[in-house]
Amino acid sequence: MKTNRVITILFFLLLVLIPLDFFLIFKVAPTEKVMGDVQRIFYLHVSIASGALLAFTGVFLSSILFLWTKKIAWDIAACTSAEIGVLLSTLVLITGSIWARPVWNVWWTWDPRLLTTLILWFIYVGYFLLRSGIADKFRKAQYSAVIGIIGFIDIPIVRYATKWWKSIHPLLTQNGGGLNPVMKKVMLFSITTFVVITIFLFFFRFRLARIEERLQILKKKMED
Amino acid sequence: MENWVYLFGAYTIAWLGVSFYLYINTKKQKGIEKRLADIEASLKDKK
Amino acid sequence: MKFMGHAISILRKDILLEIRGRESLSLMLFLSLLLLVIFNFALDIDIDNVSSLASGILWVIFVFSGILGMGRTSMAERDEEAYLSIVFSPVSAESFYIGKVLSNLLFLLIMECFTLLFFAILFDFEKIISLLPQLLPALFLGTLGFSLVGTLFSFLTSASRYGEVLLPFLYLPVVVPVILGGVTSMDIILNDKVGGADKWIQLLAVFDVLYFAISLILFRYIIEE
Amino acid sequence: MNIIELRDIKKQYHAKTALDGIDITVREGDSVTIFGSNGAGKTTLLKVISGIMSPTEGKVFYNNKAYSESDIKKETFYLGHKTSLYNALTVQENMHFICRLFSINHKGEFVDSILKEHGLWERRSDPVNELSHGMKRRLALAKGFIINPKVFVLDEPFTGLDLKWRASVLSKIKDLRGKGKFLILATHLVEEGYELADYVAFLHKGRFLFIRKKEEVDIKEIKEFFHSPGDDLG
Repeated sequence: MKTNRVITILFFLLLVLIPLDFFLIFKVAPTEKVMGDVQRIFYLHVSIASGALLAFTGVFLSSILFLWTKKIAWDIAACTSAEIGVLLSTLVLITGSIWARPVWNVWWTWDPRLLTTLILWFIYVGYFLLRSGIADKFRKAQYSAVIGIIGFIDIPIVRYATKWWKSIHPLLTQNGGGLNPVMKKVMLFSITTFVVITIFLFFFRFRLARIEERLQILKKKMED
Repeated sequence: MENWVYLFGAYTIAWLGVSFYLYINTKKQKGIEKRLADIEASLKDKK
Repeated sequence: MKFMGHAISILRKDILLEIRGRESLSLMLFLSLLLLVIFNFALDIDIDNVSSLASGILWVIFVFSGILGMGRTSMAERDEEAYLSIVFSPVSAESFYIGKVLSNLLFLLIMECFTLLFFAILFDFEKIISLLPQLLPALFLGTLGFSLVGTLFSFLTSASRYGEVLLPFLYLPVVVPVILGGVTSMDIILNDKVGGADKWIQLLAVFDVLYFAISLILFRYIIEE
Repeated sequence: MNIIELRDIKKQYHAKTALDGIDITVREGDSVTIFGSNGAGKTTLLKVISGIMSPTEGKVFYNNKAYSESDIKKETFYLGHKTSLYNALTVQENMHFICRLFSINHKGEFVDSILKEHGLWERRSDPVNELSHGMKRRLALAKGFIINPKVFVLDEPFTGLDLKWRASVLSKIKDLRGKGKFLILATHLVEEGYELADYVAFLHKGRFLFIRKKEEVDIKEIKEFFHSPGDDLG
């Protein structure tokens, strides 16, 4: 199966990327003057966030393709990337609040980006709630595709609205504006690493979803 | 230095989360593959 | 124009359904009044803090009362699969959607007017009635936003077993920008703060246009099985 | 000559296969009765034919155009298990609403005459949820006669009707034959189904055991089929 090959390739790629990423973050990147070492959570937080955004983009595209082609495979792809999106956005929220604690000694900051992730998290948990509530496979796929599209289109609007609403973050977090060149390179590297991790997770889960599908079909053959 | 705990905590939680997700998937995968094998076997002797 | 003609007949049907069935509007009004009373105890409202709390309280009531109302109207469509008589008719999915948006919009606006009235009476805050003309644009655009998203999602969630629970779960995150826009612009107008309310009203307008376009395309997929 | 065609239709619900390879062609003016015991997939098949449900595999064609492009659904009347009426509205309000959708003049004599024919005239200003089950079924069917569309898809039109109304509904549906309409009917009532049909089909476990001209099949055989659908016909 071609997905197996992709999974193995990505696996070996990650064997190289992840240690390198750790080395860069903890050894190469300079310590931030104001926040000290804890600022290094920033690399992790932002790269997971990009992974989550990639996953939700995946849901958006697969949902459109499902509505276009009506092939169940796209629905499986959408549902898989939604699952990974929820996993990653949960981690973004956790790392976000762990980072906020030492820096602003508050567990939750109403920062526009964090707020957007929280709202996205709600929508895609709702995505799975909806899926579990509908029996017919085709109708379930069709309705969740609608949520997959609306959820994604909501991101810019919520970002825009919350950015106006309030932002207590210092300038530093204006998407890496305050980072010096070395930090920016390390940031870029860890974002790419996490993008590869997200793709690896996707194919890994996608393979499992396809086998689950085959099990369903075989179980039915057993009954006839 | 107290901040170090937050740094360490964030990284462990993140990587723990990802690897735990992978662990569940592999376990589910093995379970399903076994059941697939049983069903295919019983389908064969049914024919 | 046949297109709007169908939408209008669906609107008229919903009004008739409301008069006969008295399902969603009375429920919405009851909930608004109840929430006002609860807010009074919870926030201990008095003369000097009423104007700063007003916009927050009102928009929370609009949101939750609206969710309940729209959930009810879509239940009426799903009951006995009544909506199939619209699907199997020359009515296009788009005019079906617009008809439902108009009827939800109408009921929401009625509920909102009553809520504003109750608020003015209960907390003797006439200012909200006198400032109504300035408040109207944000109120209308916000309610339109609620109705656009609410119609799509209430129809979608009423098909699943968890209908009642699922609607707020999906609906609230998506309408956060409308709530922000509504609350801030009303707050600015009520307390004549600096920082133009029109910036927020533009946001509401952009939200409405965007969600009108998306929902118009996606609604067809919800009524097909 | 318009044709509705179903090619290799399959429909899966979770673990159950409702339809497993259905091929049928219905020409304008034909009336097809689909027999089958409960769970044979009659309702699913009718939902697919009417266009409210898309099949998991296979395609539905109207005049060789893919179903979704042609808006035949706009000229189809689908009578399902549910009445598709607004319970809170009265009989007349429901019918006037339908007339407005189909831009039929609801003030005129036409609607009233149909309500009279179906014995609903006395209850015309009562809300639908106050009607008896039989009356609701008759009203749901009467809606079809008001719309008078090209395609009739009727799922068990006789259930819930007493003998008197069963005969009158039978005669009304019979008048539709020969008027260039598609009439697709599913029932387990052999006599009524047989009488209305040009073609008779027997559905078992999501597959057609046979599709034959009425003359080629005897009523007794169909009855036997209901008891032992396993053995093939002839």
